Amino acid sequence: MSTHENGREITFGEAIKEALMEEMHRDSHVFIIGEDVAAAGTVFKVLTGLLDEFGPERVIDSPISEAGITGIGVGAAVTGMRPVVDIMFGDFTTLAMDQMVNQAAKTHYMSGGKLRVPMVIRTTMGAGRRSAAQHSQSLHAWYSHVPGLKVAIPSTPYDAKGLMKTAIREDNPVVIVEDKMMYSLKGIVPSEEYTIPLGVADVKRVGEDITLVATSQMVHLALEASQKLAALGISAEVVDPRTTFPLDKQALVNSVKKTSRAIVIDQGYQRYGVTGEIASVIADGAFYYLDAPVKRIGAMDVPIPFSPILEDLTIPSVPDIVEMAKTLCGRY
Amino acid sequence: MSTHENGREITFGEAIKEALMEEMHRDSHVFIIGEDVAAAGTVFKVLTGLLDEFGPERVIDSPISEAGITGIGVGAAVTGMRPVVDIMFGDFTTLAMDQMVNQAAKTHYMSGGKLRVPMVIRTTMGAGRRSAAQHSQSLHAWYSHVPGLKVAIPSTPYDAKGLMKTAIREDNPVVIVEDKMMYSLKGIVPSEEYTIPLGVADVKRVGEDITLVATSQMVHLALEASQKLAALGISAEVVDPRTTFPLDKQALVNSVKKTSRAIVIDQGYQRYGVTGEIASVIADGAFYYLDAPVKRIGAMDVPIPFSPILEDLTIPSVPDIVEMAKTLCGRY
Amino acid sequence: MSQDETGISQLDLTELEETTLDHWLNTYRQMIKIRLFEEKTNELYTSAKMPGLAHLYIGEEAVAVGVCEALRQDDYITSTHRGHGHCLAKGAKLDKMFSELLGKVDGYCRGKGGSMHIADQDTGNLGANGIVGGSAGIATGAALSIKMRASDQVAVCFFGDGALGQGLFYESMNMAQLWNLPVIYVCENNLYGEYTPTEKSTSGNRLARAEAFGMDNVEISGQDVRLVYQTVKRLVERARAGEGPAFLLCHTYRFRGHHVGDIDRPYRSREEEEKWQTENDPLKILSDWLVSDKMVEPDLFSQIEEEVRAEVEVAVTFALDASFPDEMEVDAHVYA
Amino acid sequence: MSQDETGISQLDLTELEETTLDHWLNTYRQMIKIRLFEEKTNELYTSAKMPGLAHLYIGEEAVAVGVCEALRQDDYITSTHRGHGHCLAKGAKLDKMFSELLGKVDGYCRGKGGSMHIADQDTGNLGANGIVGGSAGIATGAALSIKMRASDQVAVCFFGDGALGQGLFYESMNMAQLWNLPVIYVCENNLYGEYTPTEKSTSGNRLARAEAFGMDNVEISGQDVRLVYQTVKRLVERARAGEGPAFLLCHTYRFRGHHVGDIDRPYRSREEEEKWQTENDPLKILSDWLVSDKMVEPDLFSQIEEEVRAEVEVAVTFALDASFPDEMEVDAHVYA
Ligand SMILES: Cc1ncc(C[n+]2csc(CCOP(=O)(O)OP(=O)(O)O)c2C)c(N)n1
Ligand SMILES: Cc1ncc(C[n+]2csc(CCOP(=O)(O)OP(=O)(O)O)c2C)c(N)n1
Ligand SMILES: [Mg+2]
Ligand SMILES: [Mg+2]
Repeated sequence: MSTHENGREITFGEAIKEALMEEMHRDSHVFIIGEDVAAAGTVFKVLTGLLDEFGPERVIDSPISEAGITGIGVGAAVTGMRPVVDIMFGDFTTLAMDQMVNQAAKTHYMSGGKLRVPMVIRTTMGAGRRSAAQHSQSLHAWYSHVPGLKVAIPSTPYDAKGLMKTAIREDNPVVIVEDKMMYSLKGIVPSEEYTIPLGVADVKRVGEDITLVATSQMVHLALEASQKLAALGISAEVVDPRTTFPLDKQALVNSVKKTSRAIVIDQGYQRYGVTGEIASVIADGAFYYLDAPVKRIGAMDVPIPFSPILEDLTIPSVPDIVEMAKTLCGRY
Repeated sequence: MSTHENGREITFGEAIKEALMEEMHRDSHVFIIGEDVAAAGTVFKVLTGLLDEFGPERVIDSPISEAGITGIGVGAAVTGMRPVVDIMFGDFTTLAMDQMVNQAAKTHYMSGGKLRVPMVIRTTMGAGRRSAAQHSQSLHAWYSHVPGLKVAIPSTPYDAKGLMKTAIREDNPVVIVEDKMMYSLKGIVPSEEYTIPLGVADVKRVGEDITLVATSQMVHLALEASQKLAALGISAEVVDPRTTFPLDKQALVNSVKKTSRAIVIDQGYQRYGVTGEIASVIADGAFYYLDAPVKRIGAMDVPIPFSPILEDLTIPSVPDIVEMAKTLCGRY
Repeated sequence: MSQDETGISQLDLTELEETTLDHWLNTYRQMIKIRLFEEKTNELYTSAKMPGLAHLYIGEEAVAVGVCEALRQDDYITSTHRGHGHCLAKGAKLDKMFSELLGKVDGYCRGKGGSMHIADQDTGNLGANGIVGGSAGIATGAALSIKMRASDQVAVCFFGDGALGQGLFYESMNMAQLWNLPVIYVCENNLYGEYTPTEKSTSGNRLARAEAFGMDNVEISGQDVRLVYQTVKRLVERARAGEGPAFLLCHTYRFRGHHVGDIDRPYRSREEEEKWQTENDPLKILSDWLVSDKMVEPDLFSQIEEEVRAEVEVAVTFALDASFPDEMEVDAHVYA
Repeated sequence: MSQDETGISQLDLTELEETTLDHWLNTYRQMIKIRLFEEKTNELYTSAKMPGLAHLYIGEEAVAVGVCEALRQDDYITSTHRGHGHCLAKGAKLDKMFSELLGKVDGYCRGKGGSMHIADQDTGNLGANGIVGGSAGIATGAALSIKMRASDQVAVCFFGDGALGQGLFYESMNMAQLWNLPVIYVCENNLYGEYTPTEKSTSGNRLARAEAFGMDNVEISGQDVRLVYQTVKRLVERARAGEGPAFLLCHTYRFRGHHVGDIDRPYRSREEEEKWQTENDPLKILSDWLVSDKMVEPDLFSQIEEEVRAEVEVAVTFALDASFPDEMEVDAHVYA
């Protein structure tokens, strides 16, 4: 587990802003483009203050043109800049998929390694805000499917800041997916500068009996479930991959070799999503160590409903995790 | 295995056309819209003749507007028509993702079941044509990830025709993904009319020692590999899910319960793709029957290269399958 | 229809004579219904009774009502995230709308859609849309369907000025014009997209965006419901007669924030807001004219208002009392 | 520059006087280089030496050459599926291009891109594109980058008439004009997108598509390289001086099929083809003028042609002899 107990307590949103602030100060080629990112500081108010610091030339309000601004990001990136393209809701990346997948992700390879696309696409994920089916999706499985993209889904302010800084310095397109429900989540970040490499999982809790692989906000559900499980005498290890690509397969497999049981928890739609990939990596890599099948908990495979009573049913929950862990550990 | 030995031998492409021809005769609400679908009969010449039969009102050449025609399909579908939207290369569906995912897939649910979107999106997949990174992708894992869409990936003329006819009659958006390399593949289809339900896997070869779950063109590689394995005394069962959603989990799991070993083969990028989902379904469902980890063979996780020598390396191959099967069966 | 020196089309007063007083009183009723519905929605939000957010239509009532009064019930509309006005104007019922906003099973979408996704097949509303510009293709496809079915319906695509940033609009307009489809694109230019003034996100001339496709286009004030009605009636007639699509640019203003939570509005001045609210209130413009030209007693408007207010109260009470969907509903209707 | 009665801009002959004979001879050389490169490409295809397909630029040479002669080496271009002409005009080498077409490691992209993805950073070519319209944003982003870096470069976005069907174009033009970016959108209207005539896929007026965004726009014959050069020079000067983007519509014709395998071409008449090839061949238009007005000996053109033909032969031999990439290359360059 990353030790960073000595530092300042800030929110997840502030961590993102600090990363951008620091990197924009460090490198004049970094700029931000997106809808209402400047004066409004994004609809989630995450970037408030950047406009004052860097002016409208580097914090650019765009028209409502997701494909256009992503393409502009690619063009700026291959010609020497380091754009951060802000796509307000992950649901809207559907409009920019050609630019993300056919352009940003493939340009380096198609050019035989000559052109580079050092670009960050910041977007959001996560249900629970009663925003209904077109403002609640978590589509990071899609981005992770695409060779040429890297994908970070931080779960804490510490990870968010460190991963964002690394992403900005990367010479590849990196998609950072932020769970909207975590912007006010607090955590400690170091006073001094730091970065976090992409592709290194973080053990958020050490345990012996079962591994809970959890991403983004699901990490906090897994930690809460671990408390409940501890009370039942089940010691859960919580492993956060932090990036879905590169994926730290070794860390996941090693944890499960130790615990011999695993549940993978992610807020994307379950089918053909992140849980399937990670579960099959574990089921393969730790095959001879497993005492039970690797289980998965993703979002329910339905368009996310508006009505709170229904929406809540679609999101993985602490009881879901606890129940499944109990079953896997033979406690029922 | 579907028995359809008494019939006519036609190509995969002809099977698609026959399905459309029959359904357009049967139901005047069915129409086709896409780029160069009319006089040109698509760039793959699959629809040649439909224009003459049904005229330009029902076989509509569109501008190069993938998002636009998909949206038009949704609008036509909710108001009583049954559009078949033709997206020439699967790579171009990236341009239509909002319309496919946020509109077509969610309209029925978001309207509380009132609006219906009876629409087919025909598109292609598959590398091997030396068409490079933007004309060779197999993105069906994406479509399969989305609640509200159904996805068919037929492997034979028989399946193509039967699934297409069912898709056209479905009251939901169905994506049919055709491997470009199979259009001239021949097979028998019945003389009489038939349809194939979505969600029913087909055992393309019965075997005892290992299950090869294969999709689309990969079915033929698996069958070829099975011949080679038979020569080595390994009896392989080849199971074709035919639709990635609905997925016939029971058929897959049952086969593996019998054989106790499995390889999942699909031509999409391997990571976060179809193989991960199917492998984890099997690893879970047949856990106590498995003698070896479920293995996966997908496309290599690279943008598809142009140079033939490189491109061929990225596509699953018969030797890949044979070698892996031998290893799983302890023959090395 | 005449134009002033800026090219903006003006009211043809003689043509108005054809329309009955009853029509205008009903128009007024429709507009105040939207206003009161939205005020109540705001109240539901501030009293934490409504989940999520809502984008209020207050100030823009004349556009939806002017357009929809010129449509038949079986004509189609596609709507936006700011869609309550369109829904009501097309004939939706207050109780089922409130129920939807509250996530109740009696709502138009059984609580599954919410504010941003209300659809009502019975009144031809193909649905609000959470994707800015997302319905451009749908409306155009509805128009293609109309033509293929040899029907004489018309489809109207409502959208905000911000949606002009979306490429899908241009793809759709191109096809609508190519194929001469009965669709009318109604741009509600309320001067802002979220917190950004439209001139910061829109270059050139908005009307020219339609002109570029050879499409018939008209620019009007969207605050005068008489003008909206008159203009749309003409465009609908053309479209019904197979004379093709049109683009209508309506200048309007949202009197409230972008959504119910947008209270401070630092991106625009209180003066600007006040000017629109006092000088350009669509309800006042209509009622003033009815009083001065049609000799309607001012009291009649308060009477209508009270009637509608009572209806709204009944509806909201219905919705507050209504049930949430059963948990079993969650995976129903994913597939038909 | 003057316009004829159709609004199409015409050549200003006096302005031409400023340009040297050497310039025009080099222009001719560039054009014939493209022609001979493409003919050889066709030969490679028909003799089954080239994997995949290629979209030939024959007939359209004046557009790429006229444009690129008006650019500096450090100016950027984005190109299309029909991109060989753009690449060569911007300065790419024959041997590395043929190598790329054959999938050899000596190609511009180490054989990984092929015909549809040739890019060459050294000559400012940001890449051909297999997605119709796919580079509109990239060119616009390059222009934004130029502006942010306070450079005086210019970006040119080549695209076909078919790309006007793609919404991304409109999104990009809107932003280019809003932010006054140094980008020139060059539409190569060759009358067809694949097998569909452009008027069947494009409503209204093409120039108006730029006009709608308030963008400077010009329409010319793309077969007269003098006119293309003259026009683009002016547009580039404007853009370099910070006066913003422009849209240039060039009327041209592909003398061959959509791609090398498009032999029958049932979608257009042999007469139409012949008319363009005989009356509107860009090479002939230039050489005729050089002979009649500049007293160039006709023999000089055959001499240039033979020189270039020899270069092409050397280059193709190089490419045929070159190695395929090592198998280890397959997963190199996925990430930088
Ligand atoms: C594709 C997409 N991008 C961004 C948003 C976020 N968003 C919601 S409303 C809005 C502004 C829309 O402006 P306009 O079209 O003028 O409508 P108005 O709200 O002014 O009625 C934006 C950017 C969205 N919903 N969809
Ligand atoms: C997004 C997308 N849709 C469709 C295609 C298939 N396609 C390749 S070239 C072409 C025609 C392009 O026409 P135009 O832009 O006029 O260029 P031209 O070939 O005439 O030079 C089409 C439809 C594609 N490559 N990309
Ligand atoms: Mg607006
Ligand atoms: Mg063309």
